[in-house]
Amino acid sequence: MAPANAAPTIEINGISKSFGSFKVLDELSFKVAPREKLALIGPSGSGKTTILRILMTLEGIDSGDILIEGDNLYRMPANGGLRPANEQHLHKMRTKIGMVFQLFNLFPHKSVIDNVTLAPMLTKGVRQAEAERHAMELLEMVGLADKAKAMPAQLSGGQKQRVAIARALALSPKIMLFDEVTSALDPELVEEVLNVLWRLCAETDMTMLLVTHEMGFAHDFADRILFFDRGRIVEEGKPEEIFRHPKQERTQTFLKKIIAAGHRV
Amino acid sequence: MAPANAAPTIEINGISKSFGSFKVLDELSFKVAPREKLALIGPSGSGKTTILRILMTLEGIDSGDILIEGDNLYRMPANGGLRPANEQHLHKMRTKIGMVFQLFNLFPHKSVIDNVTLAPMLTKGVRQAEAERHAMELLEMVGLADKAKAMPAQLSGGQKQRVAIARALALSPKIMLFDEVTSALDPELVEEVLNVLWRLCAETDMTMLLVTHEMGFAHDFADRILFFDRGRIVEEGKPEEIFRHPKQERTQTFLKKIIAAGHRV
Amino acid sequence: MEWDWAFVIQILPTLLQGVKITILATLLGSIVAAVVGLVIAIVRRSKNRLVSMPMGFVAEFIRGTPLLVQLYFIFYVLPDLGLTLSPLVAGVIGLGLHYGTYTAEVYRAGIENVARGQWEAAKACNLTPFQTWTRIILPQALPPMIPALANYFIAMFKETPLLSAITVLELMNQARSIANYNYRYIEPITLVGAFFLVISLISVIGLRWLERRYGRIG
Amino acid sequence: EDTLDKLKEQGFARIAIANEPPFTAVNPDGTVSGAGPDVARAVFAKLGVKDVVASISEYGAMIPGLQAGRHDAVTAGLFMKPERCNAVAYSEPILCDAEAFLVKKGNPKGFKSYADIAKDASATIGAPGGGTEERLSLEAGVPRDRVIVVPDGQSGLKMLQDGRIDVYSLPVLSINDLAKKANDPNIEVVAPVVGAPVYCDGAAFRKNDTALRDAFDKVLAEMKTSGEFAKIIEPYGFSAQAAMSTTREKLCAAK
Amino acid sequence: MGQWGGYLQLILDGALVTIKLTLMGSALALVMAFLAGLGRLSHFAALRWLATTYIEFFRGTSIFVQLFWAYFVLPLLGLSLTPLQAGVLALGLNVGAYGAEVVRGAVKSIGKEQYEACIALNFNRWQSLRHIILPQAVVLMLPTFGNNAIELLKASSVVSLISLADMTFQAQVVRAQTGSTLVPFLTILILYFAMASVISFAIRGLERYMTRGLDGVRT
Ligand SMILES: Nc1ncnc2c1ncn2[C@@H]1O[C@H](COP(=O)(O)OP(=O)(O)OP(=O)(O)O)[C@@H](O)[C@H]1O
Ligand SMILES: Nc1ncnc2c1ncn2[C@@H]1O[C@H](COP(=O)(O)OP(=O)(O)OP(=O)(O)O)[C@@H](O)[C@H]1O
Ligand SMILES: [Mg+2]
Ligand SMILES: [Mg+2]
Repeated sequence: MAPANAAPTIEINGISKSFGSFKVLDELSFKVAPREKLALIGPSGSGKTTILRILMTLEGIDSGDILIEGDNLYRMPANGGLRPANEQHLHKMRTKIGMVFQLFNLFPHKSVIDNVTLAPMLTKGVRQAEAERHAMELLEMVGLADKAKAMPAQLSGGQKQRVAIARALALSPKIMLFDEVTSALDPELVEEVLNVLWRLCAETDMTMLLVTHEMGFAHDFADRILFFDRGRIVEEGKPEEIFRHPKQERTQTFLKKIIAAGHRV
Repeated sequence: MAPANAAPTIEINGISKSFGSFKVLDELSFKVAPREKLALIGPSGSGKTTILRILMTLEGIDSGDILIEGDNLYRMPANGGLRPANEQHLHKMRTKIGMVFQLFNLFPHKSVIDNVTLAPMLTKGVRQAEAERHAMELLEMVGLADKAKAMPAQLSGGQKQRVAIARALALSPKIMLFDEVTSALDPELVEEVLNVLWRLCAETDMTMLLVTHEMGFAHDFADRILFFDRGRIVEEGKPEEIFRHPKQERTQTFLKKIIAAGHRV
Repeated sequence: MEWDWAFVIQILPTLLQGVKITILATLLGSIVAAVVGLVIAIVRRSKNRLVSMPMGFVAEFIRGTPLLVQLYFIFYVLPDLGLTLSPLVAGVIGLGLHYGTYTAEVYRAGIENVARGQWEAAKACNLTPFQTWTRIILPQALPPMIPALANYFIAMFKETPLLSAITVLELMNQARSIANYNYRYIEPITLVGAFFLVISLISVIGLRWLERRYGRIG
Repeated sequence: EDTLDKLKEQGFARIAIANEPPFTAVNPDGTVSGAGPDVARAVFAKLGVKDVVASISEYGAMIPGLQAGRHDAVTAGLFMKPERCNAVAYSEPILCDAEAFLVKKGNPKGFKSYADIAKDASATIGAPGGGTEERLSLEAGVPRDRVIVVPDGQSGLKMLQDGRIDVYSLPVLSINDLAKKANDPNIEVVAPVVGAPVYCDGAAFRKNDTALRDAFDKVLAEMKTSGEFAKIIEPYGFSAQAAMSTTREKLCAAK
Repeated sequence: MGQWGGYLQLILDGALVTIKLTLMGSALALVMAFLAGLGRLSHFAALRWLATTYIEFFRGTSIFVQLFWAYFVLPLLGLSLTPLQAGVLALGLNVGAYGAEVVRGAVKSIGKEQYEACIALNFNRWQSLRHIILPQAVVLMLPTFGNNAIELLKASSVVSLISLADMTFQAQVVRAQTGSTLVPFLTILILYFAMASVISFAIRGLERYMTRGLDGVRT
């Protein structure tokens, strides 16, 4: 659990983002404390994925500022003022952030272990032997040490997603972003991935942002929940508050619908 | 309603049909009286579509005989005996039969009216003015006179299917085959197509074979129902008998499932 | 004029000299085309329109004009600009540039075939653009391109006779020399045609095999 | 059927030329001149064939073209040699010339004959494909891959200037014409080539068109005696005397 | 500079020959493409075999070799062609062989359901092809046909090597006359590119014209 008054790891200040004429994020602001586990929930199209993609620099912003451990993500200091970040700056900032995607995005032409060792070797100059040792530890943790030599095509969805998590961890990021990491999985495979997230939560002190439709998991896992709608935060609070006593009507309808659709809370 | 003892319009005698090693129709026999409205129902894969396709000569048979108004469909008289039908014979036989497909199969490069006039002009040598006059009557009947100049791509599914019906009628066939003509339609468009079938039923004396999953419609529309399973007739009878008092267990389970899935009977 | 087998046997060794050059030109031309196409494809993808647009125009220009004239241009005009290439080198560059504009399209399709998520995963792994290209995108994009590339290399092979116009002594030029010298056209030209036909038919079989092995794009 | 009658009827004869001044040339306006076509035009006019229509062709393609019926005559400086005499029916001699080399200034490798080129293993010689010079080079022992087949005079000149060939060989008058047009101080003409005989061309006809050939000869002989012949070819630099002092028979028999 | 006018005229004369070759060659190619493309889909084995042989032969041997063969060898076999005829024949037959595969592919890509609708409406095979299948297939063929026409235009430059006075040939003549290499070759490169652009522009226009009303039906 994170002390609420520590200097925030992520500070988002009034960011806006449009695709064409469609405003996805509208003057959005929130902070994430060190080691905090934050869950983002909300209806489809509300901009949850977009926030994670912006933090991962897969998408730029139109206005506002993002600070990661005090450093501005999209602007860099230049003779006194600030100017748009260049590739070097983004490269440096990205070392602090890892992301796991809904569709895994494993590299299909590389074996499981190569998927995990590639980034440390290329971006940090870690030597192969060392990278493989670390990779095996991670694969051990996600329960896939025996699949190290397999190719991604030979894995089930749940296994693929666990490899993807190991791959993101291999760079030892301070912040991990998870975008609906179980929603492309067959129901019987969801559990194994959530178990890995539990272990991560317990054993590491990373700051974690999690977009999910698994309300039960969000409830148990998160320190705090943000409920989004149309690019704005409608409600935020501890899981109990949000799930048991939602204040806003929008939140109530959403949770009702989710429950009707058979998701456990 | 058709007199049950009139000479049958269609007489199917022990036909069999296999795709590869899979036997779709197995020694199947039944008759259809003049002006009879016959509904074919049964689980998916039971061979209903295949029967219609065989009658339309889209698919051949392996053994057995089919008589249309007494003439053998797939064999033709040749010096005393019978030999496999040639293209001329099939062409002559097809003048008696029309078919409407599940996916409409309109000609996308021809306007609505051209879709309807083309066959009479090409196969019967009807002159354009006459063909268009008749086509407009038919479009009037299916409620689409105002769409005569439209292209198929500009129509809704229900409108497309009504054009397809008008197109089949333009050749004035004695027998009409309908293969799940509403199942590719959005629910709100089903009604308009069924209404056209009602009018046809009331205003013409065509023999009609109808494959459908709309049990309510089959009940109201058909003189007689054939229930198929695995290429055989499991049960046949008047709609009341079949729907209210099915004798066979197979029929009972099928109807139960259909009702559970929300289809009205 | 009658077909003369004795003459065929007499000229065969000379023709084989030409075959060697024809094959050499095809191989070298294919290598150049493979590289040039990649460069064009990558530059055309650039977000900087000041770079991608001119490259697009140049590629379209090369694709829209005859290889023969391009060969003349390389062979006769470039020396005025201080670049004198041997006939074979000029020919290989001409073939390579011309077919590079075709292979560029293959690369483009192949690259677009790689899932968008791969670019994003590479970024999330903090790979540099160069690492992304060489480690992630190209290794996935290349295998399905192989049949399409091979198809163009076969097409290039069939255009190597054009090199005779800039004095490369390949198969066609050998055949014409023989024909000129002996006033007999029927045997040399027919033999050249037969040679191309045989190689093409064999390569069609090879191509089918490649398509089965690596799949197909486009 | 009689070819001459056919030509008279259609009003023109199709001749093959090479675009190698002064033997044959194409003017900017597309009309044809040069000594060969001019003589042919005059002779055909007297035979009652009003015009000549020329198509430019490689030397090597001329005889096959003639045999294939694409041309009625070749008037292109196609020198008489025994093998050619076997393939076509030549008229009496028309244009005579010796062979020459175009080389870099000062003739750095000192080439005087085709044999000199054969001896220098690094030397390359350019010549028109299927022309006399190509044959002379090969017969002197220059290997095939050092005889570069050059499509036309301008290409040969260019390739010499660009250092792609060491020697470009054509008849003397052609080389002179080329060198004059090039106006390049870095090249020079070696003429005549040692050991290469003076050759003469004639109008070449299909082997079985001897009647046409004989008619052509008759007019040609008249023009030679009347001096009209000399008036046509001498402005181009050719010697009428040379053509009149030899015969087809001699040239075709030469070994 | 006055003489450049004359030389330009020469090149434009050549351009006319190139255009003529391209148009006539394309017309022949179109006819052959449909004959051989439909031949390969025929019920008759002999027709299929004939079409396949034609296609493989002309795709297998180089256009350059075909041209020389048509020009130099055919006459020896008793069929004498003018350079223009030989050029049109070689270009048309060669590009037609490639076009045949386009026709075949497009016809085969028309869904089975269209054929079935034709049978249900009792069209005979020819009527189905003529009124239903081909009109839809032609739209699919257009873009590739456009590319083929450009390939034909480019290949037409090869006829200069059999003494047909096309644009490339005239550029050679101008070069021989003037000693300038850059100007004539650059001129014809631009002219070729302009012609190719006209072809692709025309095809795009034709495609738009033919797909009007079909939006959403075909990709
Ligand atoms: N690249 C893009 N171009 C245009 N619109 C986009 C793009 N990416 C996202 N959008 C739009 O932005 C809105 C928010 O998208 P986002 O993916 O962030 O929603 P989400 O909250 O993750 O929804 P879901 O729960 O369905 O994943 C959506 O309406 C989406 O269509
Ligand atoms: N062309 C074919 N080749 C192979 N198998 C076929 C073919 N057409 C139909 N079948 C098979 O024959 C069986 C009967 O098919 P048919 O379409 O007649 O069933 P159906 O009763 O119409 O089913 P549905 O209600 O799903 O339309 C199915 O198992 C089908 O897979
Ligand atoms: Mg999302
Ligand atoms: Mg069915």
